[in-house]
Amino acid sequence: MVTFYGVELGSRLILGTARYPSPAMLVEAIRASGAEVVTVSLRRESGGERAGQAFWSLIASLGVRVLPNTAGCRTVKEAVTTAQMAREVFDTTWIKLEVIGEDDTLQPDVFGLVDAARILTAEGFDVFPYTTEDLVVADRLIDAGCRVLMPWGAPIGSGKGLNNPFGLRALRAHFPDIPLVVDAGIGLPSHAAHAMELGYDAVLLNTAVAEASDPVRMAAAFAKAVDAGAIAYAAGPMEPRDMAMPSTPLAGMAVLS
Amino acid sequence: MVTFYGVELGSRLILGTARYPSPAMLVEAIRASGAEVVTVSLRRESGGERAGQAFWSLIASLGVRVLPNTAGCRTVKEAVTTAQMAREVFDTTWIKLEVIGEDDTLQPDVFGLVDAARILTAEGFDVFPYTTEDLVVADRLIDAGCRVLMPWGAPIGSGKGLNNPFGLRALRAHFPDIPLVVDAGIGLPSHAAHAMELGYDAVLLNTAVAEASDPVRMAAAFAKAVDAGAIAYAAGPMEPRDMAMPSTPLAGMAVLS
Amino acid sequence: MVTFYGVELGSRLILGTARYPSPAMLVEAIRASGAEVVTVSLRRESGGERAGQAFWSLIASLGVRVLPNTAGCRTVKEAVTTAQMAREVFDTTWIKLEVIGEDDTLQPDVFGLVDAARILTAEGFDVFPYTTEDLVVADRLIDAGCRVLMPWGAPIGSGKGLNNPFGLRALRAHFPDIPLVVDAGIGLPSHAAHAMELGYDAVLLNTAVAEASDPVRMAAAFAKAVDAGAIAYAAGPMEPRDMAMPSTPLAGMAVLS
Amino acid sequence: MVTFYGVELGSRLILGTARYPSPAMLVEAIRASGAEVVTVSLRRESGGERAGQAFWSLIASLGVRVLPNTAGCRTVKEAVTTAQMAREVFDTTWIKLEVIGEDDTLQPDVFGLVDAARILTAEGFDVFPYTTEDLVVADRLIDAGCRVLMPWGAPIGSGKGLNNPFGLRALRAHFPDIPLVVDAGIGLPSHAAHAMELGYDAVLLNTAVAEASDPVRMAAAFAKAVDAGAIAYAAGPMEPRDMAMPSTPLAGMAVLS
Amino acid sequence: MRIIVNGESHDTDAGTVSAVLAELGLDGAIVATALNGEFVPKSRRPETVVAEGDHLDVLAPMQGG
Amino acid sequence: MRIIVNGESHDTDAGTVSAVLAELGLDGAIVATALNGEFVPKSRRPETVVAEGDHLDVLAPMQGG
Amino acid sequence: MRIIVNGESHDTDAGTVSAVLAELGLDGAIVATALNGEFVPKSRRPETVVAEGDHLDVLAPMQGG
Amino acid sequence: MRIIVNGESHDTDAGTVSAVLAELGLDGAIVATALNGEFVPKSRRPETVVAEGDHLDVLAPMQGG
Repeated sequence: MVTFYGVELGSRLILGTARYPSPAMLVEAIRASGAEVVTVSLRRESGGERAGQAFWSLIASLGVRVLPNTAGCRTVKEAVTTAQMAREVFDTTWIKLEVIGEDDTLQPDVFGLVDAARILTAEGFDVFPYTTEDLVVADRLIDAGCRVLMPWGAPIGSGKGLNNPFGLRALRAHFPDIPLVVDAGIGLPSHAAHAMELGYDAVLLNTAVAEASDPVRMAAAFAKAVDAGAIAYAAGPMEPRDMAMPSTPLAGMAVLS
Repeated sequence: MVTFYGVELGSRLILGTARYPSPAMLVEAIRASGAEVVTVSLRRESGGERAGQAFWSLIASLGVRVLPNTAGCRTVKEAVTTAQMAREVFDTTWIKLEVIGEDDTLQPDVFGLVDAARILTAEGFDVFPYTTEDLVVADRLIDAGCRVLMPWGAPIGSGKGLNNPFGLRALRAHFPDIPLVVDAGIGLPSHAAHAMELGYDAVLLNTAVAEASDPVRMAAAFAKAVDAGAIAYAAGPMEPRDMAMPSTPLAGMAVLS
Repeated sequence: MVTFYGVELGSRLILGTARYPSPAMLVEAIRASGAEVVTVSLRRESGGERAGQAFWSLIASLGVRVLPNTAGCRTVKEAVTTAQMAREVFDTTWIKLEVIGEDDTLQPDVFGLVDAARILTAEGFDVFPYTTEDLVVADRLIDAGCRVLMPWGAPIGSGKGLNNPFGLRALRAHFPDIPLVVDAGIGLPSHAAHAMELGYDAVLLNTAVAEASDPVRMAAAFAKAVDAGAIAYAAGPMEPRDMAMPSTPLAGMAVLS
Repeated sequence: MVTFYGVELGSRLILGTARYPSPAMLVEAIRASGAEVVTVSLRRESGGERAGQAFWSLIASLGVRVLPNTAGCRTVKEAVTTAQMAREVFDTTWIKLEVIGEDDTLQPDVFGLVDAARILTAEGFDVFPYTTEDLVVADRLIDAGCRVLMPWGAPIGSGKGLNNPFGLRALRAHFPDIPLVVDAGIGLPSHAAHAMELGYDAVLLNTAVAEASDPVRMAAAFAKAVDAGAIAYAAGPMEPRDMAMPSTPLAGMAVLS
Repeated sequence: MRIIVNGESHDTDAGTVSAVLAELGLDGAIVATALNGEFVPKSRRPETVVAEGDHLDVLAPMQGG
Repeated sequence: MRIIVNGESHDTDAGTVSAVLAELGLDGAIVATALNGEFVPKSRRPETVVAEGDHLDVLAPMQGG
Repeated sequence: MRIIVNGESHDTDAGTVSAVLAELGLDGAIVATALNGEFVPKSRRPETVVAEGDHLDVLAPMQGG
Repeated sequence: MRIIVNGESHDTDAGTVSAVLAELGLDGAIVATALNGEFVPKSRRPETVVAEGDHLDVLAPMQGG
């Protein structure tokens, strides 16, 4: 059980809705993932296609909570306006705040991020900032009113996993009481399990499921991996040992030679 | 579904039975793991305690298949005689063949291992050799009649995970049709998921569950992690990318600044 | 040859002067390291001890360039005032700018860092900012007038090496023309060589030398490792291959069996 | 200073002679590497070309010691006969014993290796076996009379570095008195330094130098890296710390805010 | 007059954001609007006047990561 | 006579492996036997003679990894 | 009067930063000074007046990383 | 007669390994020889008889890793 801004959730997996082979596949993948929260976005609508209307009715039919993002925004103003529009359209105070600072790695602009977070929390938003593992930035975001932090594991869509486990571990250690979500970069279930074993509260991913050969099965795989890691963290893992220890007691062994 | 010597199994997790806080905990952990195969051993019995009798009736009551080991054996003769005794006691042709070559790391003696495997397969045993990731040793074991290979991930009881993923990957690539089980060294569910993502057929572990603060929950965690990795391998993971790719399409983005 | 603010240096190793067993050992280590730049600090002086006077005459006798730091400063004001005092005492416009944001990891406060950098460059300082691998922060620091960047490898004094090679590689790729120095966290010569192989221009270290059993020999080891990595980067390393290639041509092999 | 079979050597780098752009480049690279031992091979000679005669006069002119190999041999008999021929041609009892067991990874056939080593030591050879990190195989090779062991770092020509540092470390720990050489797989100077920091006595490499854009400079880089690692091992590196420690003492810090 | 709707030039006689949406056949649609980069809540669309050269963005739900 | 059972000295009048097991109160037990390092199948225990100084191992199921 | 020098209370009759340094026997020393957190360049020490309760920092070169 | 030299068919009148080397113009060369997979030391080349269908390997120094 994880709680974001007072909302208790059974699933620790947040799933993105982009890049699936088909809407049907998206729906199945969401179901298979067990996700109770999916991320969505806003884009320009033309009277002809009305693509957005179709997409929205699809999502609305699933009974999942949506977490709108400000993906692609590069300035505080863009992000804030996009958040305001998202709140009206999706009727939620939740916003995944992205302020992108660099085009290749799509890394957060931590300066714009903190400013936008301050403005949006003041306007009553519940901000989920897409950030880095930087502890000081985390402090500023919490000062700005964020009650969830979403550090990246690796660049968005890279599937590289956790580029800086030390930094993620330190972030967890310094903010034991803030829900932490690894957002972006996860490519395999073992990456997601690792994040949870570090004590993270949830994982947000999209490409690793959407671009798998079989997105629906991959969604199910991630659901299990996230559970596995969360349960393991709670169950208290053994301490690794540098030298080997026999797992079969040697007392009472036969001497047969 | 994995098949060992003609026996189809639903679970890809093989669980050891040693080092649990209590017999009751052992039973619960086996159930929670969903394992259909557990490893057992043979030790000297005294008329007084009859500890073995009690243990055996416990295991027998669970309806799981047993895989007896030759743990602690250091010579071919010890291993062969122990296997012969195990076959009679446990009434199975399956044997986890351990010929230990070094006391600290408990690493296999690959020379004794191949000799013992040849003798035992000639006597009708179904041999599960505890081996290394060495491709040539694997060849010899297959020549000797082994139809399952169990390379170590790390020293027994170390919990270090996969010390040589490259070697394990090469082994998988060179023996696509032989069931491969990572045996020993796994400490966390993410390690088990990683092994399965490499295309391994199953994982054998003991200490990581038995020495967890809560062995029963940890057993459940590993059950999920093994499934997750196996499903992911079948579902065709995305290719990791070195440079970031946006997971949200940028076409049709608003210009709000 | 590396150039910092117009000063050409033959050595790519910058050495810290703290934590040595003795002043004599410090002098020998500096000589053995071949460093042409050493970092120094400012602390309160008492009329009695006059420890600072003794230290300074020691350093002054070595004919090396000094890079004063603002170690331990936690605010922009502290850092700026310390830099001003350092400029007068050490008679140099160079300043290693540290604005510490967190006590355990001693990580930079990137917000304070950028503000202090802007003030100090306006006052004519040549700022060497101790920063993270964050690309956006790097951009801000360059905007603020920094012409050298010093991202951390790992927390100061940890000796862990490079916690985020991906991030360091991305930083190098995005700022091909700015001198980049890995500052902090390096524990072994192989870490330093790795940093240089990533294309970094120099390495700054202190604890790894000062706390070695034999600081003087360790200083010599790092001197060689830094050269090795720099030369290798210039010499164009082979591409690693996943599958093995014979290094001995097989054509014309004898058939002797 | 390292000693192989009673021969003291100043350089801890053994260089291969294959795959260079030109003989002149080979000569320069050997000189730049400072290697006192180079590996050579035997191949079929045709009366016309007499390529071997030219190569040999080149090597003979350098005044370096040669270590002939049995590269490409797949059977004990091939390896033994090749070794016998090499002893006559190169007039040395030294032989780098390769018995290849698998074509893609070119990994050693540890069974054939031990048999061939036994035969050759009985015939008075000084055997340098190309082996794996397997401790038990190492024991057998020492029983067979080997007084030097050369475990692989990664597949020949792969440039991947050290695939199993744990295994290499265990090998060093178990055989403190046998000269150990990492042979094959090294791609960068930092890999070589790492091997030496693990306490290895020397490094043997070829492709990483021969296939660099500038083999001569790369040879020099490896020379420095090997020295750096060896000196560091002797100098007693600091213990890495998980939490950060300030490298500048905080006592006597000013309070300027 | 000429305004810019979602980045493209658009001829209109409409005087308000609501009217433009109607022209576009999006009056019933689930969309959010911004005029010259400022959010225009649904409630304020009828009274929000559109002038020559204004930039109007009309956004709808979309897939996102 | 004196034999070694599971590594410990043992006085016995029994002449066969079966008889020794009976003495030990293990005749009914689920155990396997080895005499001087050679496996003695259950079926052959009655006819397998035990001599002075023989080493008998009597093994039972145990936890294992 | 009482001022704080390097964090410690200090009784002085000196009226300027220069005079305090002299009292401390640091007039010739290689040090930098800050009064109440503001840098006081060497050239301005003679004219920089010290008042009751002021904080004076006198810093000298030290080992650093 | 026909023998195989370094894997290729070779017509020869030579009766010994030495004679074959001379034919090949390799008598002076730094080479090692093996006949049918067995090493033939230099000293024994003159007395080592070559027969129809024999395999002779003549190896010389070469680059190696």
